[in-house]
Amino acid sequence: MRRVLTLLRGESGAGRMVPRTGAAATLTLGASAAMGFLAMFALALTFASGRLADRWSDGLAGTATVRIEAPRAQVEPQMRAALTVLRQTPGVAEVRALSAEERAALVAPWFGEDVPVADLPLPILIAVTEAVPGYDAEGLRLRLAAEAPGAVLDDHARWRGPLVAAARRLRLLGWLSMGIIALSSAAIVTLAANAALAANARVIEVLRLNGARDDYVARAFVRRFTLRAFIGAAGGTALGAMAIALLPSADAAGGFLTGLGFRGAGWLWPLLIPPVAGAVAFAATRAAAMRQLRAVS
Amino acid sequence: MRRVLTLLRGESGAGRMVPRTGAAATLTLGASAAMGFLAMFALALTFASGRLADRWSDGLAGTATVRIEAPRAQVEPQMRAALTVLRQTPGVAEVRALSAEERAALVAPWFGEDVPVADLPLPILIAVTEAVPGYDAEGLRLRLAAEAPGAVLDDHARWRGPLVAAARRLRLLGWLSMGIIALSSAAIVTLAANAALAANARVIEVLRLNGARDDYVARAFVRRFTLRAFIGAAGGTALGAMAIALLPSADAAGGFLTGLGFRGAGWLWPLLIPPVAGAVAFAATRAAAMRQLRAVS
Amino acid sequence: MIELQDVSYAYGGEAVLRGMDLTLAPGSFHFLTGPSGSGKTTFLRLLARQLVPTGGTLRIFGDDAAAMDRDAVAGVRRRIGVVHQDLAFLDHLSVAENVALPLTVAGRSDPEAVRELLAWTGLGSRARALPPQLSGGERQRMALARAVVMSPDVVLADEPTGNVDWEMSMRLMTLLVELNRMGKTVLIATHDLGLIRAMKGRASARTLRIRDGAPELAGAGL
Amino acid sequence: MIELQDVSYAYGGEAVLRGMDLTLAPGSFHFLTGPSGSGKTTFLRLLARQLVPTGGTLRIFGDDAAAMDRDAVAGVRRRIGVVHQDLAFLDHLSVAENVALPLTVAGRSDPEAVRELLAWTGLGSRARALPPQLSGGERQRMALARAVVMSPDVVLADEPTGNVDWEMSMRLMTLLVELNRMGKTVLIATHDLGLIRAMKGRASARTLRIRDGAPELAGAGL
Ligand SMILES: Nc1ncnc2c1ncn2[C@@H]1O[C@H](COP(=O)(O)OP(=O)(O)OP(=O)(O)O)[C@@H](O)[C@H]1O
Ligand SMILES: Nc1ncnc2c1ncn2[C@@H]1O[C@H](COP(=O)(O)OP(=O)(O)OP(=O)(O)O)[C@@H](O)[C@H]1O
Ligand SMILES: [Mg+2]
Ligand SMILES: [Mg+2]
Repeated sequence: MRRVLTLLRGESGAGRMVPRTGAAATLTLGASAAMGFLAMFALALTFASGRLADRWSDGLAGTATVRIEAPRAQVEPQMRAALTVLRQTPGVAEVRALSAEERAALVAPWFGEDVPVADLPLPILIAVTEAVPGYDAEGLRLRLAAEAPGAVLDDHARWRGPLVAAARRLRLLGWLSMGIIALSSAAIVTLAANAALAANARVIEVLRLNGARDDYVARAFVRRFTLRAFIGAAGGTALGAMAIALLPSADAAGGFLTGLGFRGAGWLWPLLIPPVAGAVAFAATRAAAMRQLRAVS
Repeated sequence: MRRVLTLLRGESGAGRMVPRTGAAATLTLGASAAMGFLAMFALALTFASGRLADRWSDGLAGTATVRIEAPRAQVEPQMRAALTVLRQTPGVAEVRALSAEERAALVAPWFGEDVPVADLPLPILIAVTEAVPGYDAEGLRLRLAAEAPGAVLDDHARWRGPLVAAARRLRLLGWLSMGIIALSSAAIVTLAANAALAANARVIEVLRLNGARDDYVARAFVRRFTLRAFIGAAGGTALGAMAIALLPSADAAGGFLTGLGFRGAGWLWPLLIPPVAGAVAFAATRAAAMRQLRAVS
Repeated sequence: MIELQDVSYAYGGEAVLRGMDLTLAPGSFHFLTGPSGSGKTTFLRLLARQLVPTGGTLRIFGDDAAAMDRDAVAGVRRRIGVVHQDLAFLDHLSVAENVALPLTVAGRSDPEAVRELLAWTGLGSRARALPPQLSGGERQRMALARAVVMSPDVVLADEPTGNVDWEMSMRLMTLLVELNRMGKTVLIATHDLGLIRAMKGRASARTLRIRDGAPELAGAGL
Repeated sequence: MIELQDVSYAYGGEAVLRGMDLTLAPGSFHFLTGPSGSGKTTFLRLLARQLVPTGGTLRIFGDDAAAMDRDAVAGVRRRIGVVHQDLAFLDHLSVAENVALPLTVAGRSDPEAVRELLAWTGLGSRARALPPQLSGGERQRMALARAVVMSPDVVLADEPTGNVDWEMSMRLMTLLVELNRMGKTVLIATHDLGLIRAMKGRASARTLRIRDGAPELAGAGL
């Protein structure tokens, strides 16, 4: 850390020793910018898939139904018992017995719109909305079995299973692509630093032959190239952020699948990209400079 | 095209003029490799999201139900009429009237497992499996209305809408990331070509001063660097393919969301990455070589 | 062969060379001298079409230097061998390959000539070394060998003996005198008046001295 | 000051220099001569600790050259000014900044010395130019100015006058003689026997000639 600080304070003298322009400089800037841009998109993608996964599992996990299967005489007391149990269960946000119309709507796809509700022996259904954090499904089942033996809790696990798996997998893909882009970025920035240092091999030799200490030479290069990588990555990230902000908003179009983009504090994450690029460039340039120096007596 | 062929045939003489090793060579190889690797993953991601989108929309679009809502006496003849219409409809793969047990299973979530099927006025349901390409839903509705007025076609559009929108958006994200990675790759390879050519500015000057024609110089560099980009990208793509092949198979885990990976002929797509990288390097190197040449008399 | 009519050259600011009227006849042998910074290298760069006159008309082998296209320039360079003062080589190629470079880029090959020139300049045993592994004088000899390997119509040498000892200087000069006897045009830029005096007897050399930005024939006093 | 005991050096194969026993006393003035490729530059590189002897013991300012760490080497180089035969400069810095380079890397600054040296070497008007915009001789003068700007204890000059005219050579030599009078040690590698003869009268210079891979004192005949 102290080394980084010394570096950023820098020495105006040593800085002058490194050429300001040229293909090596452009390369470092450009590679960092492209990588910042890519990382920005990867980050957005990761967040989007994460949000999507959350929405799928949360949206489905949040609702459950309790069905009362009991002889006609016991339906009413068991429903009341079940409601009491549910209202006392921590993690349950809302409990509501469905009206006859609501129950009819549920079966409509199978019986048609004008199903004769009254004629059907439709069971009593109670909609349960889960709070965050949710309830303990097993514990709830046990209590219901004890106090309202005809009450069956259906937490839609059957439907949820595959969707939750899909959401997890999507989130995994997001993080995977983020990791791969981060690795490739580090590789590219390292290669760029190496090429830039190699292009400056003559400068390093001349400095050394004129009595410069290794530290002086390394610091001059490390400072210049770390700054370049930082600035390049910041530019690329800003460009990426602009591009993402300009994409048509997702909620307007679909609502189900969230679009790219960050919400609220999520916009703070991209701020990490430039320092990380700078840190990679710092390490890569220092290693490359030391390697070049070792080639000169 | 002819230019590319001349290029690949190449001149052993001119090829020798370009240094074989050094940071410029490593950079071109490495940048192309990283980009091939990234592009491979982007391609896999695009395919995966495309497949996922297909599965969502197809899987849901592939099934429909026809419900017969008619006075008790007409149910039987209308069912037969509907079956006939359905069997004659192009684009319908399979038609099957559901048994009483199957119909009971459909409503089980709402009524419980041991629903008294016989007692329920469960309507007749016909499962329709769509072929590829599918049928014309509007035309089918009209024909059913004419020949079996009690038959109601439910193609689940209500449930499908948001999922199809989500699938489209996911596919879009896939292509978007593919495009962004392609653009960044082109930018990086171009920058690498520029840096490599700049590192060889002296070589170009010496060649020119010793009587070499522009074409000779450009061809030597273009050939060497195009090959390097091609080989680098091929290596990166191969690495990416290996990594993807080694990822745990998706079908085993979820089944709903497909994993990264290519199916059958899909594996041919990555074969495009190295030639595209080579083409980008070709254009970039030629432009850079010409620019360098213009700086020398 | 090479004609200058009121040629001038300026690197941006004031002209370094100006009002040059001169003809290098085929088969002539000239020394070019003048203090450091007087424009000797600039003059040679004009003749080799590395620089284009900023004023006047320069004709190289009959063609106007200002009107040549880039392939014509390459063609001219195959007929003019140059020993550059800064001796630019391809550091990844061997000494022999560097000497053969003008042949190679012209699509030709003449291993015999390369071998003989390396032997004459005392580089026979260093043929496989890389240029950075040579001493300063060895590099200068290599540059001369490369300049004459195509047996060009004109040889321009910029301080070709600044880093070699007297005996080797004489040996290199002999090579240029031989070429001149074969009808080649030779021009040697040097500040070494001793060298010029020593050669006076061996070749019908004339000496140009840059004065007030233009080379003029030096008197017999030199 | 600089002592060699049975020092040898080989670039991989056969030794270029061997069996060297020699002491460069403080305040001495030496010329080093020998044919091209005999090892003059190699010898200077050993003294400047650019190369480490492959045999024998070399002591620079009392320290064993083979045992120095890299910072000690940088320290030695601040006390030894070198005119390299290949004149390496930083092409993105001005002539004045290049001359000031040894001061800058040592964290010092002496604009007065830089100005005076540029004037003496005739580069006053070119102080803001970049090195590639100089003539060959101008670059050589710049290298000499840089070598002496720190007023180092030892000055090693490798063919410092190969590209400059006689008058300028004398002017540059005067600079080195002045430094020697101030007690600095001076060693000049050159193949130019004329230069050595001309200086014999002006400084108590001794001449080393490389023979059989080792510099030995040349007789008065030179
Ligand atoms: N880096 C190197 N690798 C291998 N051989 C080298 C290297 N540098 C020099 N040599 C060889 O060592 C010998 C001595 O070289 P050196 O440069 O010391 O000669 P010199 O006396 O300075 O010659 P000159 O007067 O031509 O400059 C030469 O034969 C040269 O080819
Ligand atoms: N690229 C350039 N840009 C600006 N000025 C230049 C450039 N090249 C040379 N000059 C200047 O032009 C003048 C003549 O340079 P030139 O190299 O022709 O001299 P020269 O006679 O060859 O000298 P020397 O004997 O030192 O080699 C010098 O003052 C030099 O500084
Ligand atoms: Mg010159
Ligand atoms: Mg030497």
